Amino acid sequence: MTESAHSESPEQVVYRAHCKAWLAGNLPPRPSFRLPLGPLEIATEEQLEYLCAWQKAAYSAGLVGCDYPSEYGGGGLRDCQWIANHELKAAGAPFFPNIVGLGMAAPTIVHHGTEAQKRRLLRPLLAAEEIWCQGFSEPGAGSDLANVQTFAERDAEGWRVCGHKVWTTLAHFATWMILLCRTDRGRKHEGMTYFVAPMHADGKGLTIRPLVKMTGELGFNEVLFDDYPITDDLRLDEVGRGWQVAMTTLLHERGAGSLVTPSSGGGVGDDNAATLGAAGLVELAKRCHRAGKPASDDPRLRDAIVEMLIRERAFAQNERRATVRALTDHPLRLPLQHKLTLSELLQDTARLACEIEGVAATLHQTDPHAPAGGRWPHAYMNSYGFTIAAGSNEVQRNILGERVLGLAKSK
Amino acid sequence: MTESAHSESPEQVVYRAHCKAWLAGNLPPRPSFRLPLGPLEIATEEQLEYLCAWQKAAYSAGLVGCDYPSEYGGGGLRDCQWIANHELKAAGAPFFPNIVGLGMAAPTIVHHGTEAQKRRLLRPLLAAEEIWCQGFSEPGAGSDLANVQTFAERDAEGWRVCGHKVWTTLAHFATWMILLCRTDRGRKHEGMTYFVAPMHADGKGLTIRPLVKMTGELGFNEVLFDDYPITDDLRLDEVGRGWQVAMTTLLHERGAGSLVTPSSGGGVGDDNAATLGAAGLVELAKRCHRAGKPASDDPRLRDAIVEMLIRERAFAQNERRATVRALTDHPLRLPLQHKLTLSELLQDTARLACEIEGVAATLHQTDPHAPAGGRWPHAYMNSYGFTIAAGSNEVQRNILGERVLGLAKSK
Amino acid sequence: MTRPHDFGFDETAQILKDTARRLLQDHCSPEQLHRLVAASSEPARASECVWDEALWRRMLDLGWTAVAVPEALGGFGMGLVAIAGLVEEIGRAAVPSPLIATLCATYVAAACDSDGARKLLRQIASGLSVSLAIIDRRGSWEAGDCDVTASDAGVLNGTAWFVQDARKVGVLLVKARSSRGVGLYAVDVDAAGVTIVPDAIVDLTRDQAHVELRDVAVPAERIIALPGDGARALAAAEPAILTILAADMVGAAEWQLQTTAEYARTRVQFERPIGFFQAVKHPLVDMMVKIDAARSLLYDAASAFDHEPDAAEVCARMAKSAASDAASYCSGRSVQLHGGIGFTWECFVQLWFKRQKHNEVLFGDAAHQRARLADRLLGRIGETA
Amino acid sequence: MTRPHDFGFDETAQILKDTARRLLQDHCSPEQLHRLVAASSEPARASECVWDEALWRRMLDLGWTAVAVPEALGGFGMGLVAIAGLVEEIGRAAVPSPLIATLCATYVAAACDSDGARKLLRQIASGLSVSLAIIDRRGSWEAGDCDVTASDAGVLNGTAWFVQDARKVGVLLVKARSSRGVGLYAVDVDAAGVTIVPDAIVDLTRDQAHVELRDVAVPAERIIALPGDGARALAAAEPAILTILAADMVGAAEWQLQTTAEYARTRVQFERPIGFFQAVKHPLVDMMVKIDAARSLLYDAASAFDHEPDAAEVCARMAKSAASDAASYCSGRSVQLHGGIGFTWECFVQLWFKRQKHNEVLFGDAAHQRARLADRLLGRIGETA
Repeated sequence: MTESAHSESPEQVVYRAHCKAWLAGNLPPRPSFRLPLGPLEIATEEQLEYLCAWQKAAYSAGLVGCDYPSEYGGGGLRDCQWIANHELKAAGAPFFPNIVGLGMAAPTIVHHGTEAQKRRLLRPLLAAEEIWCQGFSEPGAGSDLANVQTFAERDAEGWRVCGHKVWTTLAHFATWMILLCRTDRGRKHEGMTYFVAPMHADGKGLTIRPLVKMTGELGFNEVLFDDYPITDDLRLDEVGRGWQVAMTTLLHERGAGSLVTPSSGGGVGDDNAATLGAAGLVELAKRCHRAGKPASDDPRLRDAIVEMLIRERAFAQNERRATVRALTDHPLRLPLQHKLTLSELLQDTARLACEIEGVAATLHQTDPHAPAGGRWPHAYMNSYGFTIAAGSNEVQRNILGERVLGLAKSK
Repeated sequence: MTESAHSESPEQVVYRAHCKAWLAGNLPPRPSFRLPLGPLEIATEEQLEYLCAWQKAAYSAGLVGCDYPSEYGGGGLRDCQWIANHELKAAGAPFFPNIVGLGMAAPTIVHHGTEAQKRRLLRPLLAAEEIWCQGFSEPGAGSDLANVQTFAERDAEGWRVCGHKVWTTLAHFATWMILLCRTDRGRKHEGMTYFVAPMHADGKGLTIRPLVKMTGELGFNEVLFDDYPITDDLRLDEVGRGWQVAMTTLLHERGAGSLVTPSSGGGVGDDNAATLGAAGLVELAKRCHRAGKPASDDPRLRDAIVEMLIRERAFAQNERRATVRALTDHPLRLPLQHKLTLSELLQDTARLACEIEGVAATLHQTDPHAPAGGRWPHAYMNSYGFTIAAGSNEVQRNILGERVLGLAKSK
Repeated sequence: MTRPHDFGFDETAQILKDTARRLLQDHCSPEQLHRLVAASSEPARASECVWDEALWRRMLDLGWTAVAVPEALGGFGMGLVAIAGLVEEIGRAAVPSPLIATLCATYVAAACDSDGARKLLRQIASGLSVSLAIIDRRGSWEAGDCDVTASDAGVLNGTAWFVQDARKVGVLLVKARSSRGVGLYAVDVDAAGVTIVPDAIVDLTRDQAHVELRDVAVPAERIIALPGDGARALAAAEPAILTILAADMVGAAEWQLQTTAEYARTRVQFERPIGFFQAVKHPLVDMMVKIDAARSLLYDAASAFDHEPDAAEVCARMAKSAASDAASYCSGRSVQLHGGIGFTWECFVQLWFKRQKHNEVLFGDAAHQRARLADRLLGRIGETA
Repeated sequence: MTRPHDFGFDETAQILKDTARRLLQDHCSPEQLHRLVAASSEPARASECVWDEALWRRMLDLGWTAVAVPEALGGFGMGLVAIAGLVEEIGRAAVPSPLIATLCATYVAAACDSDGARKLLRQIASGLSVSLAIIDRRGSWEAGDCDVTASDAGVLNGTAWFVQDARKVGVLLVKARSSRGVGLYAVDVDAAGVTIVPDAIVDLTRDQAHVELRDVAVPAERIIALPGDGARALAAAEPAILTILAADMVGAAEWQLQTTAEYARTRVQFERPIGFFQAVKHPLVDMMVKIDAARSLLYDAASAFDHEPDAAEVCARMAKSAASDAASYCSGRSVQLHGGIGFTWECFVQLWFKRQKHNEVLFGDAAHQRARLADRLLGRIGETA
C-alpha cells in the first residue's frame, strides 16, 4: 500500500494553479465605504458597482462560470468551479453580487432555456452586467410554493401578468426576474409557467416597494405586477411546466444541483462575513467579561464555542465529502442539508455571541460601546431570514425526509 | 393589605392534621428484600404482599380514596386526596401497588359504572384486595388507540373475546382488567365497547405471557384472549361507547381528571425512587470524577445538574399551581403536561447521570463497581418506557396542541 | 410564616392583575404599541425614548408605584406575589414605562434602614419614578464592581452603566464605592453634574443610558444606604428584582405563545391551517411547557420572598433562569413560525422578540443564575468533595 | 504531504470497505447477532463473553489485523482513512470481536520505536489480538493516571481497569508507571500473576474486565515502550484511537437511522406510515444531519492523521465529539420512534443502543473532547486574555 494519491485531474491541477496565481495579484482594494455583509444587504449603488466590477474581473479571469459551456460565455471546463470557490475563499475574496443569477437563474436557463435564451442571457449574467432577482414567494405562497397566484394571461403579443411577489432581493437593481406564474387556475402544479421577466420599472404595470426587516433594514422588496406585458420568447420551458422548472431552480438554490454556484468567502477586512463565523466567537469571548473574567475563561461558554467550531468544521467537511462519490450514499443527501445546516449554524452562532456579550447585547449597532460594532445581535435577527427563506427549515426537513429517507409525504 | 391567607378549607386543615399524625406512627418497616422502583417493576409475590398490606393500611386510615363517595368505600370528602398525597410524599411513604386500579379503573367506574358495579368493584380496589391491569394497547394499536382489533362478539351468555393485548403491567397479579374491545368492525370510534374483565388465568381462553424489556427485566405482559367469555353485567357504559369511556380513563391517567389519584413519594430507604431524582445527581457528581476532580467541580456538569434541579422544582410547582384556579388559564393546560414533562425530566436526568459516571456508565447493575449500584444506566433505558407508554410523548404534544391551543388535529 | 399552598395569591392580587389587563388592553394594544414605538425604522430610532406619558399617569392614578411600598410609608404593602401578577401584565403588553425600574428600586430602598430610604419610599408611593444605577461598564452589578466613587463628603464621580429607562424617571438610585464600602445615593436626574447619555439599544419598548456623574454632591438626607450598608441591601433586594424580571418575561412569552398559536390556527399553507403540522404544533407546545415551568417558578419565587426568606434567593434564581430560557425559546419560535411576515418590521412579534432579548440578559442570563445556584446547591468549586 | 481533497479514500480502501460490508451481511446480520448475544436476558448475561470465533477467523483470513501494520513489519500499511471505512462496517454490524481493541493497540505500538514494539506489530499482522490496559480505576487514561506500577526490573503490580474485550485477546498492552516515568508492556493474558476479572456491562456486543497483575515479570524484549517513553506514544496514538471509536459510532448510527427509517416507512398508525408525521420525520432527518456531520469529521480526522499530523489531534477530538453526540441522539430516537416494540429485548435496536452508550464514554465523551479542544483552540483558562 502506498500513500493515497490526490485525486485531482490534470485539468483541475492546472486550473487550481491558475486561480491561485490570479488571486494573488488581483484582489480588489478595500473600498472607502462600508461593504454589506452579503448580497442580500446591498443597499447603495456604490456598493453594487464595486461588487459588480469585482465579479466581472473574476469572470474575465475564468473564475466565474468556468463549468458552463464556452458557447454561452462559460469556461468550458468540467468540475472546476468548486476549485475556484475554494481558492476564492482561501484568498478572502469579496462575494459576488449576482447571487440569484449565479445560483438560481443560470443553471435553470441551462437546463430549460432555448438556444437563443442561453446565448442572450448567460454571458451578461456571469459577468454581472445584468443583475437578476427572483419572483417566487407571494403573501399566500410562502412555504407552499405550489399555491402561487400571480397570473399570466395569454394575449396576442404574449402574456399579461397580474400579481404580488414578496421577499424579492435586489429587485431595485435587477435587469431580470425569474418569475413563477399561474397560467391555469383549474390545476395546481400543472397550472404554472416559468418566465424570465424584464424589470422595466418605468411605472407601467410594475411597482417595486421596499419591505422593512425586523432589524429596520431594507434589502427585500415587494413587486406588484398590474397587467404587465411579457413576450412569449421569455417563457422558459413549456406552458404548464413551471413547477418542474422551479424545482430545478430550488435544487440549485439548495446547493444540490449539478452546476456548482460560483461563490467566495465573503467580503474583505472588518466587514467580512467570516467574522460572523465561530472564529468570531473566540475573539469576542476574549474581549467580553463574565463574572469578572474573560468570557473565554468560562468553561460552559468554552464548551459552547467549541461546539460551534465543530459544527462549522463539519459543515466545511460535508462540502468536501459531497464531492467524494465513494463516501456519499445518496447523491442528494449532503447537498440538500446545505441550507438547513448552514442557516442553523449561523443562527446558533449569533445567539451564542449574544450570550457571550451579556448585558452589552442590548446595544444597537449604532451604539459606540456595542461589542464588535453590534453586529451579533443584528446577525441573530437576520439569521431568521435564512431559517425562513428559500423554503423554511421545516420544509427542508420534509424534503430531506421524503427525498432521501423515502418517508411518506407530509403534505 | 394584610398578609395573604392560606386558602385551605376547615375540612382540609383537619384532614391534613389527621394525615400527618397517622403517618408519623404508621409507616411500614423497611422490608428485608429489595423493593421495586415503582409499581411497574413489581416482580415477586412478597413485594406485592408487602405493598398491598401498606395500601390497605393507608386505605383503612382514610388516606386512599378519601374523595370517593362513602357508599362505595370512599372517604366522602372533597378536594382532600392531594393533601394526603402531599403528606405521603413528605413522609417518604412507599408507593401504592394498585396503580392501574387507583389511577385509571376507579375514576372510570365512578363516571361510567352502574350502581351495582360501583358497589362491587370500588372498595376492594381502594383496599388493594383486588389488583387491576389495563388492556388497551395492541401490537397494531400503540399510539393509535382507535385501531383496537380485539373483538368481543355477542352470544347468549354475554360476550366472547378474541384478541391480543400488550404492555399489560401487573397482569399476572391482577383480578380485573379494564378492557377495550371492538364490537363493530364497520365503525372506528363508534365500534368500541369497554369491559371490566375477570382475570381467571386458568388456561381457558386466557393466556398471560411475560414481555422482556430491553433491560432484560420483566414487568410487562402480553395477554391473549381466545374465545374468552365475559358476562354482560361487566360491560361499562353502553355498547359502542368504548372510546368515550377510554377517554375518561386516559384523562385520569394523564393526571387531568377530576378525581386525584392516591399516590406517594415512592419507596423507602435506598430503593426509593426519589434517588432517581435530580438530588441523586448531586450525590453522584460528588462521588464520580472528571479530569481528576470530583465531577461536581466541573462547571459544565454543574450547569446541567442545576438545570435538572430547576426542572424538577418546576414540575413540583406546576403541581402546586394547578390547584390554584386564579393562576391557571385553561383547566387542562397543566394537568395534560404532567406525563410529558415528568417522563422527559426522568429521561434527561438519567442521561445526565450516565454522563457524570463517565466510563463507569458501561457497568451493569450486577457489577459491584457500578456507581450507585448501576441504577442510572438502567433508569435511562427504563425512561423510554415512560416516554413511549400511555400515549407516546409525540401523541401528548398533539393532545396539548389540539385541546389547549386549539390547533387543527394532526391525524 | 407558613408557606401558603396557593402562593398567597389572594383576591386583592387578582383584582390588581385584572385591572392591569383591562387598562393595557385599552391603552396599550399591540396596534397602539407598534404605532407608538415603531413609527420609524431608521437606525437613529435606537437611541430615542418613546413612551405614552398619558398612560403612565393612569398607572400612577391606580397607585402602581405604591403597590410594593410598605403601608407605614404610604404604600399598599402588597406581597411580591401580587406584584408578579401585575408585572406579568406589563410584560404581556410590552408596555414602555418606568414601572419595572421603579419597582426594582423600591425593593432596594425597602431593604435599607435609613431616613433617606424611608423618604424615598414615601415619594415613590406618591408617584416618583426611580431607576437603579448600579451596573459597571463590564455589565456587572456585583457589589464591588462599580465605576462610581463617593468621597467622604458624599460627592459622586464616575459613570453608571446600563441604567434602565433613565429618561423616564425622576431619580436615580446610584451605587458608589468609597473607602468605607458601597453606599446608595438618590440623585435627581437633572441635578448639577449629572449627564444622561442615551445608549442606542435594540429593544423599542425601553430606553437605556449610561449616566456620567461629575462632582455630584449628595446631601445626607438623600443617602439611601450609608457606605458599607449598600451591598447588603442590594443582595436582599436581588431576589425581588430577579422575580420582577421573570414576571415580565413570563407575561411577554405568554403573548408570544398566544399570538403565534392564533397565527397557526388561521394561516393556511398546503390547504391546512399550519397548526395542523407537527413541525408547527409541537414547538408551540414546547413554548407552552417552558412558559408554564417558568410561571410556576415565578410564583414560587414570589411566594418564597414573601413567606420563606431563606429560600428566596434560590427560588428567584431558578425563576429567572427558567424565564430567560423560555423567553429565548419563545422569541425564536414566534418569528420562525410566523414565517416571512414574522421577519418584518410591520409584524408585532418583533417588539416582543426585542424586549425579551433585553430581559434575558438583564441582571444575569440563565447560565449566570445557574452558576450562582450551583454554588448554593452543590457547594463552591473545590469545596464539594 | 499535501492534503488530499478526497481524504485519500482510494480504491483499495473502497475494496476493504465493500468486502467488510458483504462478509458481515452474511455472517453477522442483526438476526444472527441477536441470536448470538441476546439468547439470554438473565442478569448473569452481563458478565459473559459471547462472540463468533469462526467469524473472527474469517476476519483474520482477510488480514484485518494487518491493515494498519506498516508494510515493513508484514502488514498492509493502509492509511487511517481506509481503517475508518472498515471500522464503519464493524459498527454498522455491531460485531463482537477484538478487532477494534487490536487496531487501537496497533497504533500505540506503531508509535513506539522499540524492538519489542516491532515484534508485537509483526505478531499482530500475523493475527495476534491485543487490547490496551491503560485506564485507571477512576476512568482516566491520562499518562500519569495509572494503578499499575513497574519495578526497575520490569515487574508489574496493580490493576488496569476498563480493559476492552479482554477475554477475546491474547496479549494486553499494559501501561505502568515507575520512578522513570510511564512505560508500556506486552503481557500474555494467561501469564502467571495475571487475573482477568470480568466486569458486568450493559453492552451485549463487547466484554470488559479489569486486570489484576501480581508480580508479573516482563522480559526486556516485551517492553514496548521504556519507562519515560510511554506517555509520548500514547499521546501520538490517541488521535487514531479516537478516530476508530468515532468510526464505530458513525457506522452504528447509520444502522440506527436506516433501521428506524425503514420502520417509519412501514409501520402504520392513524392510517398512515408513521414517517408521514413530522414528529417522526423530522427527528429522523436530525439523526441523518448529525450522522453526516460526524461522518465528514471522521474522514477529516483520518485524513489529517495520515497527511496533516499537526491537525490530527484537533480533528480527532472533533470527530469523537460529534460522533458521541450523534450516537447519543440516534440511540434515543431509535428506541423512541420504534415505540413499544423498540423497548423490548426481542427488538434489534437495543443491541446498537447499548453499544453506542458504551462507545460514547470510551476515551472521553463529547464534552471531554470539547474541553480539551478548548485548551487548544481558545487557550487554557487564565491564559486567554
